[in-house]
Amino acid sequence: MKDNKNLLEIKDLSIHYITDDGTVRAVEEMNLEIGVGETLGLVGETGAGKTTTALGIMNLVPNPPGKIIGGEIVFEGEDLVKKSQSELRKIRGNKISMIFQDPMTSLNPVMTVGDQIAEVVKLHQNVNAAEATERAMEMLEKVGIPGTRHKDFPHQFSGGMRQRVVIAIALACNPTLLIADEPTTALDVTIQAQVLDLMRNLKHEFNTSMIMITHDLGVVAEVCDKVAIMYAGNVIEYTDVKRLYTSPKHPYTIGLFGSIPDIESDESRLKPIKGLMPDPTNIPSGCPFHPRCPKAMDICSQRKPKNTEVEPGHFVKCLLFENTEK
Amino acid sequence: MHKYILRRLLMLVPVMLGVTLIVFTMMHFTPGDPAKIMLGESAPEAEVIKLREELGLDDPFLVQFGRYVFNAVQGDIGRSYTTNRPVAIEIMERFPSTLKLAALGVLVSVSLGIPTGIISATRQYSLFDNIAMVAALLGVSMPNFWQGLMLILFFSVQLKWFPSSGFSTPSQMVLPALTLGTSSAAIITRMTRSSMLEVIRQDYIRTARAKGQAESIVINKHALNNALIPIITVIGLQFGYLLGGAVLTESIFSIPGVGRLMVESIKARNFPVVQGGVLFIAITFSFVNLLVDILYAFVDPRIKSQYK
Amino acid sequence: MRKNKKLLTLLSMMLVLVLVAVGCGTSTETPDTGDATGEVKDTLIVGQGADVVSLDPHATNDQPSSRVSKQIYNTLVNQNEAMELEPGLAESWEKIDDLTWEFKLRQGVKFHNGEDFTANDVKFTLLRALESAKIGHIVGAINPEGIEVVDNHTIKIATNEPFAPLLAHLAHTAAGMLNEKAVTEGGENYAQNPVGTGPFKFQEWKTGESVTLTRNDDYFADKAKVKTVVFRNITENTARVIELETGGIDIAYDIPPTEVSRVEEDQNLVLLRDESLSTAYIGFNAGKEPYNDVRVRQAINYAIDTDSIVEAVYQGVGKAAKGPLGTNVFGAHTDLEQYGYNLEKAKELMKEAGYENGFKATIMTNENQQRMDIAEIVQNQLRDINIETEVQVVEWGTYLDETAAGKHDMFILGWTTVTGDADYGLYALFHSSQFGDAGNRTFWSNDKVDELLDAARVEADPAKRAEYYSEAQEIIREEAPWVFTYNGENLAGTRKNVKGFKQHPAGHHKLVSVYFE
Amino acid sequence: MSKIKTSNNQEEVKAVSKKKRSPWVEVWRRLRQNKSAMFGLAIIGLLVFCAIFADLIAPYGIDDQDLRARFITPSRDYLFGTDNFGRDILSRIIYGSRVSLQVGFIAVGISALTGGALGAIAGFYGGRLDNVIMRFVDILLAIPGILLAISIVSALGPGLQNVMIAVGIGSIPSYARIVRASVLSLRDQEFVEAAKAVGANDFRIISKHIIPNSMAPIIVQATLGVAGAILSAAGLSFIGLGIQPPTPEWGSMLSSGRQYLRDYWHIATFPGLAIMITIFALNLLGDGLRDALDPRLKS
Repeated sequence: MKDNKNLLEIKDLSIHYITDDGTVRAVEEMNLEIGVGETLGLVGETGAGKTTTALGIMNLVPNPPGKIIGGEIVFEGEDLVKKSQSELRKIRGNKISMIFQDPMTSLNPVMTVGDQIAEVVKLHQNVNAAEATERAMEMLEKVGIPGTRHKDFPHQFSGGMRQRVVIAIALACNPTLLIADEPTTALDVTIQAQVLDLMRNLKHEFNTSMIMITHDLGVVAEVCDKVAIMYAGNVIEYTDVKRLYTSPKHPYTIGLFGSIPDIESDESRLKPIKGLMPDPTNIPSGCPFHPRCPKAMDICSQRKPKNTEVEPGHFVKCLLFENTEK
Repeated sequence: MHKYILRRLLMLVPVMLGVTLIVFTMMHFTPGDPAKIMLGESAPEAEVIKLREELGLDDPFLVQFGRYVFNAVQGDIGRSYTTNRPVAIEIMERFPSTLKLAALGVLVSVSLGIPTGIISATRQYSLFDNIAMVAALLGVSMPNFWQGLMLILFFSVQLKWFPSSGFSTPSQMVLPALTLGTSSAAIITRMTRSSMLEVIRQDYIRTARAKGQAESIVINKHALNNALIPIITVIGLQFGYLLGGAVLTESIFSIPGVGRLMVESIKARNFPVVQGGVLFIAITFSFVNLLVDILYAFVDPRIKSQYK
Repeated sequence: MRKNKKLLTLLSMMLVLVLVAVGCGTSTETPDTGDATGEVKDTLIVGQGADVVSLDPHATNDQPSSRVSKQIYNTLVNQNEAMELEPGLAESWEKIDDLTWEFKLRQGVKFHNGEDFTANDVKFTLLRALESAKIGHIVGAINPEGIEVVDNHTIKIATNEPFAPLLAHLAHTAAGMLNEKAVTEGGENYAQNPVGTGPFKFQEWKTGESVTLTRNDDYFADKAKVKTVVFRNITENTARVIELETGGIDIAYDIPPTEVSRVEEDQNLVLLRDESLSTAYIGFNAGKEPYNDVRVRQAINYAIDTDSIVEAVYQGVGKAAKGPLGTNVFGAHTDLEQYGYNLEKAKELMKEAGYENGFKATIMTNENQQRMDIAEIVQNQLRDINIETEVQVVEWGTYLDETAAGKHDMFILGWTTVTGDADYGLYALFHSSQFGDAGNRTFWSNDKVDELLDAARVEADPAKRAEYYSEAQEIIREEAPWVFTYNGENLAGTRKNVKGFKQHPAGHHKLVSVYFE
Repeated sequence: MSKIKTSNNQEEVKAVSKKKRSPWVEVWRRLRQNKSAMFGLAIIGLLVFCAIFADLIAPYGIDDQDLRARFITPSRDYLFGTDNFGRDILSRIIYGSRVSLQVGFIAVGISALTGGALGAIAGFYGGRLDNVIMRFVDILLAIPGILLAISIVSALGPGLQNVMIAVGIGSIPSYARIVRASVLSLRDQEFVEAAKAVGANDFRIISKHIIPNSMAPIIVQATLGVAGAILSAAGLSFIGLGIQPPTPEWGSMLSSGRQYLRDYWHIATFPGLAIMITIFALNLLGDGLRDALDPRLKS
């Protein structure tokens, strides 16, 4: 998987939040790659570090308290971590854009939606105000909203419509990488499907790479090429979709599948993973998952597992597999 | 919107009637005979009785109140007991000074408070923020009149930069405006900071940043526009407070404003002026509040859509 | 800050509001003080502590108004700074009988509106004054039927009964001569457009702020030296002194005692200190136990250290009073023995009166800083003779009401003998006919004193009058309805370049002869 | 479609149970972590201590005049100097803490109780009663507080008691509004419904269920209100309508000291500082309480 087609390579990225109550290791030594046109799913429970990863790529981790401690984010051959804010601003919204989780709050309530789309156009393209507005209307049409509504304010739209506006903002400048942070979580189920369809279509139309952050394995199966499972700041399993669904390796991943209610089976009860996510300031020693792990061994509490390639393109961070390799 | 404003204006009527009743009652049952006060300590009894009759002070309470309201509706709010001039004229002569003072005070507080609040919010817990917050808290804690005296001591007595009394030339307005402005600047600073902090945490600020927008525009446009509503509320309240609360500042700096007129009139039992004054300030205050509510609509489209 | 449309609009709206507000105000510049330029100044700025109430002399009797009216109007008779009577609008006068005086009026005097001053104006003015609820008492001795215009420049004025101090009363600013036509034309707005014969004409009145007068170039006597006089209203005592120091005003009236040394020491300022006609006293309610006992009243007189009050409250300005009148008042007994601080004697008297263990009392006063200060000291000192006092500070209106109704134990009040005649300073305060509102708030009476005051009122011979008053004062001192507390001083400060300014004991100082050097 | 919701829910449950266990202990814990609030609390504690033990602490009496020792600048005998009657300013400030705290707390007590009751009744019963009460509150609100206080004091006469009443009445509206708002939000909640169902009378429901649950905003408002009340009382004293001498109220000390300001700065300075520090401390505590009671609560 190390060829030059990769649009984005994340190498050993660590992001910490340093607060009075202690340090939160939100992202620990992360390694990911996304090729052109590919979609990567980033899956995990709330607090696993998915959003931090996304913000890290945009270099928008709130600082303080957040800080990129180490590692590289190589985008189109250049390390974003080393770039200045003004260089980054040229990339944000232009080459990399982001769709946020909650459409109800991610639009500025006192600006018309047209202006909000036009703003990003004006920032990155050499256009005048009229052209920017025209482009905004065009984008609205593209996401299925009549262009004439560009003078309306966000509160005049429903949640699904707002998310469409957010998508329009994100795609207004033909980004090469789109980061979608749980874009459908806050929406009604029926709307979710529509929005996902829309995203998939537009992604193909613009040939955009995408990082899809979600805790919804259904969504992953539907849209993603590759999947990274995160737990307490670590990518514990990373492979392509098919392999993940056919042969998940990490006990946590297996646990996740176990907790999905299966409509087709008669079993009406979920099998939730026992225990809770660890306190982010006080992550267990060794493998952070070991207190909840059904297959935990003594060593799990003592040593951190390394990233192990169990088969080509399938990485797992688990001592079970480290041992077999040895 | 027009309907909304009209309705609000109509709602003023019962409120004003209530204000009149309260003040009228209070003045009525206040000990001290205005006739005696007008005539001074050396006037004969017969003249006091004569004057009481002239002023209608012996009529029953409700008759006096009814007469007042009846005349007030026709624009006549009586004559001052001391100068025998129409109260409306007395107040209107004094009002420009008070309005000027309050407006300048608000101007000082806004131009000081909003930038400081913004910088404090964007650099939360920085040295600047800490100093500004302690200063703001001290500003809130400092008695206004005390601060006025200090400013006089320093700027007019020591440095001789500004005069210590009067209110007709710009240089005379500096110290009163500062006295009045700084304490509300402190309040506005605190409000701006907390409101900005609240807004900066919002998702749409992140959206703006993710668009590649420059930080200064993110703060001054996206964040500030959203943070303005509570700030405007505070400014409106401060303006009203300054209108009434300019009393102390007006007396320290010998400013011929409504506030001082009121205090003098209360002391002199000059009922018509007190009533007229309170009514006048209450109306002004209510208008400012209405203006603030209209401003909300101007700032926030969500509120505008509610004003139907 | 970069562009932000809404905030900018908000700010500019406020700016417009401010400008409109500033524009609304009558924005005349403060007159050029001319200090720096070297040219001779012709605008005199006077600072006083309160605004003018009315420039209709019949509509008010307050000091700030009188001080301005004094410049606009003339009286028939003048009382100079030594309290001597001088011709004013009347060139001469003559007593025709016990009741009647005849006045010869000055000829060729014109009012500011161009009208001639005649005997008819005098009649009109006096009749109008008699009607006034506010100052009627000042001319109250005059019989309205007895005003007779002999010719254009001769008038006879009769009183109801013989009234010796009539001339002093006619010298009061409230008896300034008005023009009938101007008053009739002015109607209710006359007070805003006063017309007199005085050295200055009314120009402008910014309520609460200032009154501006200009020189009357047709003045019948020596014309004023400055072209314009501005009376500025600077309520805060300290601020008034600061304005004087910084040259914002040329004369400051009523320098607070605390600032005396500062003005004295300032190279650029001159301090004027003259005995005034004002007294401060602590009155007893003699109609009430235990204050109806003369021994208690005397004991309290002995127990209070008035010298220390003068020192502590008035910073040594003025002096402790010996009797009810200041020494510059006609008829004042200057050789009264001061009670003096004598705790032993006080205790003895209390014991004699049967109050060895004291009693509880209230001291009532209004919210006047000096009076409140006196109250605090008295409260403290009376503890030494076991009198526990409570200080009750009430508002002026309430204060007058309650003391007139006799609801008080002790009270602190002042009196200004504006006419400079003992009649004004004693009659209302100690005559039994004046109980309550009329002025006698102690409800103390003495037949002999009543007799003496009545006799002095009708006696034409000044020497005899003085004798009557002396005797009355001795009795009053002995009977002690008051704690004789304080005789005041007029304090004014001027810039050093202000010349020709003299204080009048009554407090309304003439400005006609003031000039700049 | 399916979601991983388990941990989310459990976290909520945990948070709720933590809060339910002992809300006041939790508030105290959060407050204790706030250094500036604790600083404020310490100052207020000191003031309360001064107020209670003034007789023991103060080097001189309230009204020990010594007309020979007037205007002494701060020295070893008189730490804060003496005033125009030769009284020790430090002692008077210490005694003054009694008056100021009394004014502050009682005035707030008056307005919180009256305003709170009005607000609770208005919010609980709604309808016409609500309308009448809130229009009355609107009328009070239309008169700027200080003018209202001045008018009331001039009607009642000056003095400690009347100042407390005047200042108290002036801030009734804000409590009425706060309580009404929180009653409205509580009125239809289940525990109130439950109380109604078991037949509790209205007074009991309001006093046992609604008031305790709307305490948070009232406490914050009250803390800041004490500061406001002390300032208002001082302002009234400044224009001569406040607490009367020789009661050592800080505002009236400042007011009578201002005429000596240029020569004897200490007379007005120390009472002024005393006011400022007290207000400062109350504000610190108020801010801290606001954060501790509900981080999202904004006045």
